[in-house]
Amino acid sequence: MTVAVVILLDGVLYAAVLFLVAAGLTLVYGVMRILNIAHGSLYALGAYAGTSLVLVYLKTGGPAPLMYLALLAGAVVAGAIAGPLVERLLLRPIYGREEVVQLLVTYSLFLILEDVMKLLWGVDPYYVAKPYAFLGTVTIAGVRYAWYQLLLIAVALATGVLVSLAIRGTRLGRMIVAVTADREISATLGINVGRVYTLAFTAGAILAGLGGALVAPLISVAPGISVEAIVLAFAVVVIGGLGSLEGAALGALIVGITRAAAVQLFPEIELATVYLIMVAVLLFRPRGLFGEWETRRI
Amino acid sequence: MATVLETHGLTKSFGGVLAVDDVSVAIAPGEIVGIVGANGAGKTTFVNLVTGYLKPDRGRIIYLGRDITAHPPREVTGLGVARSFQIPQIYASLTVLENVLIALAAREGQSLRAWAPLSTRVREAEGLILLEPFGLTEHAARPVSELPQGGLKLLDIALASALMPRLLLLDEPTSGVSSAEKFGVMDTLVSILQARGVTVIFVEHDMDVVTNYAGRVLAFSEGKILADGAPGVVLADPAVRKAVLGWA
Amino acid sequence: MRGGKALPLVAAAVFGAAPLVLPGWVTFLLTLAVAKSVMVLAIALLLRGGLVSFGHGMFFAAGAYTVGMAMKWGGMREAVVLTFLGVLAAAAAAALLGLLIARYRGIFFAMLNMAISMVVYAVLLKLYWVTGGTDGIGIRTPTILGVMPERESLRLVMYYFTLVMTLPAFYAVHRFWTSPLGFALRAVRDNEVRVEYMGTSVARVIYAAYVLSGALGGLAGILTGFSVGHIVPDLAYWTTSGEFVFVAVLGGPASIPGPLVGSIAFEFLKSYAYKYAAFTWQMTLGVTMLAIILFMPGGLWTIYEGLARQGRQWRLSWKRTG
Amino acid sequence: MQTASFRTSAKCLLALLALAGVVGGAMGLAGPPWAEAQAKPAELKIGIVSFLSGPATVFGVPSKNAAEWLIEKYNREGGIGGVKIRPVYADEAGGAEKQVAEFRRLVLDEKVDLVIGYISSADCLAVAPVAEELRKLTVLFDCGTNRIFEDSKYKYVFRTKAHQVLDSVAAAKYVLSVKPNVKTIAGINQDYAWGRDSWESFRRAMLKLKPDVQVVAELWPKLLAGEYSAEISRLLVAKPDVIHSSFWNGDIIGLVKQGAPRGLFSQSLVVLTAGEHMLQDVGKDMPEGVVIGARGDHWFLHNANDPLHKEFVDGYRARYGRYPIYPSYHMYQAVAGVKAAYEKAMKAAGGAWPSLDQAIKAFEGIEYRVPPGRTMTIRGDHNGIEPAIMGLTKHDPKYPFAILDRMMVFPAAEVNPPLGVKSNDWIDSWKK
Repeated sequence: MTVAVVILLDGVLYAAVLFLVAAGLTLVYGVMRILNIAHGSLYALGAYAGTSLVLVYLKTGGPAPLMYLALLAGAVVAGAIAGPLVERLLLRPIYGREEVVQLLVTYSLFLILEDVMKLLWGVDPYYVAKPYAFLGTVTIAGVRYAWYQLLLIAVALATGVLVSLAIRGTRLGRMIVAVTADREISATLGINVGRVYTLAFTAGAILAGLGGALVAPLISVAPGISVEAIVLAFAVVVIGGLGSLEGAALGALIVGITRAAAVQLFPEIELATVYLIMVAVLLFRPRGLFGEWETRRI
Repeated sequence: MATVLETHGLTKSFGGVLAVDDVSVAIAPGEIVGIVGANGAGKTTFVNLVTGYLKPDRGRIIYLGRDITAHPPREVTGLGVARSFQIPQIYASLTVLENVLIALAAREGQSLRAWAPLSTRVREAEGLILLEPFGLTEHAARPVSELPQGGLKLLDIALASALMPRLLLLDEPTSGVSSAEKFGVMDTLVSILQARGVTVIFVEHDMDVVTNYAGRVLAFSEGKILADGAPGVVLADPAVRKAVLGWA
Repeated sequence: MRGGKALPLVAAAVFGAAPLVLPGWVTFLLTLAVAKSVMVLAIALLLRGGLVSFGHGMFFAAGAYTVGMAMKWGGMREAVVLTFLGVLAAAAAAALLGLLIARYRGIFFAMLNMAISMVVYAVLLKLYWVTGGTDGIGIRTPTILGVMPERESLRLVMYYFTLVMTLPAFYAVHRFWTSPLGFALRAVRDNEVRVEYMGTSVARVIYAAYVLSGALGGLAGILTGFSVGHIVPDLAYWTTSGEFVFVAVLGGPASIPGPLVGSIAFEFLKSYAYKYAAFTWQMTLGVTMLAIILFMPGGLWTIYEGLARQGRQWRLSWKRTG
Repeated sequence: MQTASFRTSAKCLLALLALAGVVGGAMGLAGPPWAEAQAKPAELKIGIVSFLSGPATVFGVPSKNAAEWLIEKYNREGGIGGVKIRPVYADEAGGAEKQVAEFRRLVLDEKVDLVIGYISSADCLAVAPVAEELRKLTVLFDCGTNRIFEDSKYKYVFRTKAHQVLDSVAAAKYVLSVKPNVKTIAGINQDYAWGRDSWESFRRAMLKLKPDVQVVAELWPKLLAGEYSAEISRLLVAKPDVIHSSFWNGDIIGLVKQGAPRGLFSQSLVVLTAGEHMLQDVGKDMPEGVVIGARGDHWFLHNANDPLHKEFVDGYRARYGRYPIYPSYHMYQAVAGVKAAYEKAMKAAGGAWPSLDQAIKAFEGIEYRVPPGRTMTIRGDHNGIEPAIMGLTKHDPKYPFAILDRMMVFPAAEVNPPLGVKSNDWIDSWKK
């Protein structure tokens, strides 16, 4: 019984982290049909920015609870700066080019951002444990959890709900939906497609950054975290179906719970669980659980 | 009488709109059939259904007595059905001749050969002969990207005819071709195809082309066949004229 | 045009003579570059079909590890047999994975390869009692046709072995490009719909190219393994594959020598970059790649072709005036 | 059409080769790599390789610092028999293949006289055969794998430290002394060779020393995973008496950060065999009562009054603002070992500069003094043996981080297998 509860809880916890990382990737793909290999780098950027800001803030000796604001602010600022910059300078010239070219461009961006972060933050790892420990712990099913972990679940849920509400309920959201459905027609309807793309990409970058910043208090932020993040995010998104937010949520849950079960029951296979699920899903549903085939007009 | 193509109750809708609605038609060997109709009447959808690009919601497609309903294009092509496209579907990064050579190799079933060269003397000669009626011989060595729009259209048809099909579907073969060339090309093409005994179905907007070359006309309107018969009769029908041309 | 037939021979002579004049460590780098150029060739092959693989390192690893295991557990030492075995294994792996992957294009093709190569990476780590885990496997000096090279001439022998093994790969790809299948692959990139409407299966074309490309990747892995003398799971890590994609773009995928040019240029650049630009090396790669994609889609090779064209024109005008 | 492009290709190859030729020529035509100078050289050029980028920088930079500090000290004191040392630093990042190429470059292009380096076991294993091929004295200073000298014999390769078994065996012995009634153990180790080998030795040693011990969980998160929520839950559910972990770098910090608030370190006795290196990083967040290993007897407060040790700790601290950590000590042992071997060889040769063979002969079985003021022994198998230190973390107002309490020093003979015996065979042969 305890084990079942722990698996479920750990699974959802991990799913929350995965979802935060994957949501931006799937959003950007959904709107722009571009798979951003540099998404992991934006995640790392958020982690660095959030951590640095918290460290700076803690030095000022201000009230501790406000450090969470610093954490989030770091991520949002990083995403809000990097997003438009990347979209305007790098992605705009390649809309309409082959997918392969777009992939190569985002891969170039990944390479560039890796070193930009090294130049800005060096190679020494950054740690900030306080946001994790500060909220205290709670015992569930005899196992102690940090409140921060539960907070992550709430944040992931809120993010998912807010993003999908924003897409369904706001004017901008409807424009995004229109552009996703048909770029040319949207343009003729007077929608500023360029602006929608900038906004969508920036939103994706901020989501990536938030993911990084929120995970940062658990880990040590160092070069290399982006390389892992992109593969993981991609796997989650593919399981759910590229471009689908619900898919990303479901994919994250499946992966999270399976991994938690693996850790409790068969720790040997933990390393490969994500990829095994992905391959299994793709064998039966080549476009993922929520994915759709596109037919070209001829 | 044996038919080349039959459709029975062919139906296809997109998001609730019926693009092709219960179309049944039979086409005999050697017939040259023109399809006319306003934009959105279901002509191209019909071609897409017959050649397997789309799967019908209902109905059957019989080719030479064999049910090919929902067979993918590759299989349908393998059985001897070829088509051209409204928007030319060609290999834009290759030369005109290379485009045709690929079609020839495909017809020979040699597409997956990885060691022998594509360009052999025999194949090149055949390719040049194939390009002749389309006036493309002199452009053979040029990259396709340098061809004018009309040239692309003709190459698209050349690729289809290079497959030596028994049934050829042409989707607006003369749109984009200059009116000076139009009839010359159609003359040569139709006479070659007739000599080979190829059955032809072509979608066309130019009524003069239809009148000149079709032995039979299908008029499509809102997914249904409005009229079916000799060009003189069908095109004179006021209902057809209203539906197709927008005036009686 | 001018003595075209003699040139490959001259090139062969130059490559043949290179290690006799070059210092030892340069010869080593050249060996590596030549070995890896086969991998770049494999990536370029797919690129020309409009496909990019961010996981081709797995075939590199498949070839290398087949050799490593055959040596470690099978006690085999003969380079020619091992090479054959390794290529076979890599091709078999590609033939198996191709069944799943040949269904995909674009993003999916790229990223699925990436994900599967990460599984391969995980497996190589996991089965550490077989594969040595991250410690890897040492590849001992092989015999070549039964002869064990002397320590003093080892590098030279490995260089020539690599060169000789690379030639058939390049020749095969050259044949491939002029064959119906090679053209079909380019046709797939241009227009899949038309390919299917010619009765040719796009999936089969891609499958065939994938298997060939996997076999080439395996060969590259084997040759690299022999010359480095040690193999590690990192070969299958996706960033390794990414580097190869970079080199393919750098050299220009559309020509046969492009991969070789790119590979040699890259290997030498890299050996200095680590020393002088440790923190800006990846950035340099990224910027270079962007510049090539946006301004010079043909890669380095176009520079040569441009120069060659200009040369011909000069010669022509000179003839005319003179 | 296509054949033409193949022909033109040849032209390019020509151009390229010409280029390679020019480049190669400019780099200087090397003589045979095995030529030896017998006369006293102007300087001794040492290639020093450690991680200067990537996640293992946490080890690489402290070791480079130690090399820098020590070589400057030696040069101030007259070098080795009057010959000054000139270090050439290189980055270990980039993988085994890159290191093989880099090693060749150091030897053949930079023409270093010997190489000290390598933190990663894979790099050690990859470079050792090349060192043999090029006949270049190579001193491995930090990598831990026992495979290197247990699986192969090398003439030119030495390692001036003990291998991984020492940490695991010392940890097992220490655990039994502070918690003799241990019933259940669990392991959380990175899923790669170092983690696997460390756990295997620890588990074997524990079962040998206390056969009724039960293993209740073996967890293998991947290297650099960073996030261990599920693993910590598993350990909290399993409630083992002792948890063994050979984590290092960001991973160990992640484990401490995530585990401490959740009570992992108060529930079980946690053993961090490589923990010494991160104490200064984690600072006051480090829980007390955690077993810390130092991969040897490398602890700045151990034998702190020994003049050699004091000089090192004070000098290092003054220059780099931190206390030396175990990779710094390992580097010290390597550089000092080279100096000792050359001096011993010179003495044997009557003051003449030794040949490579003489230096190697001197290196085998050498004993020399290193911090914390003890004798370092390099045995006939070219591998060093060291004592080990274990202790429990405790906060002390004098330091901004946890220091070791209840320290125990295990003599080298107790934690290293006898010469010629493989590690696991040695553990299995224990009588108890």
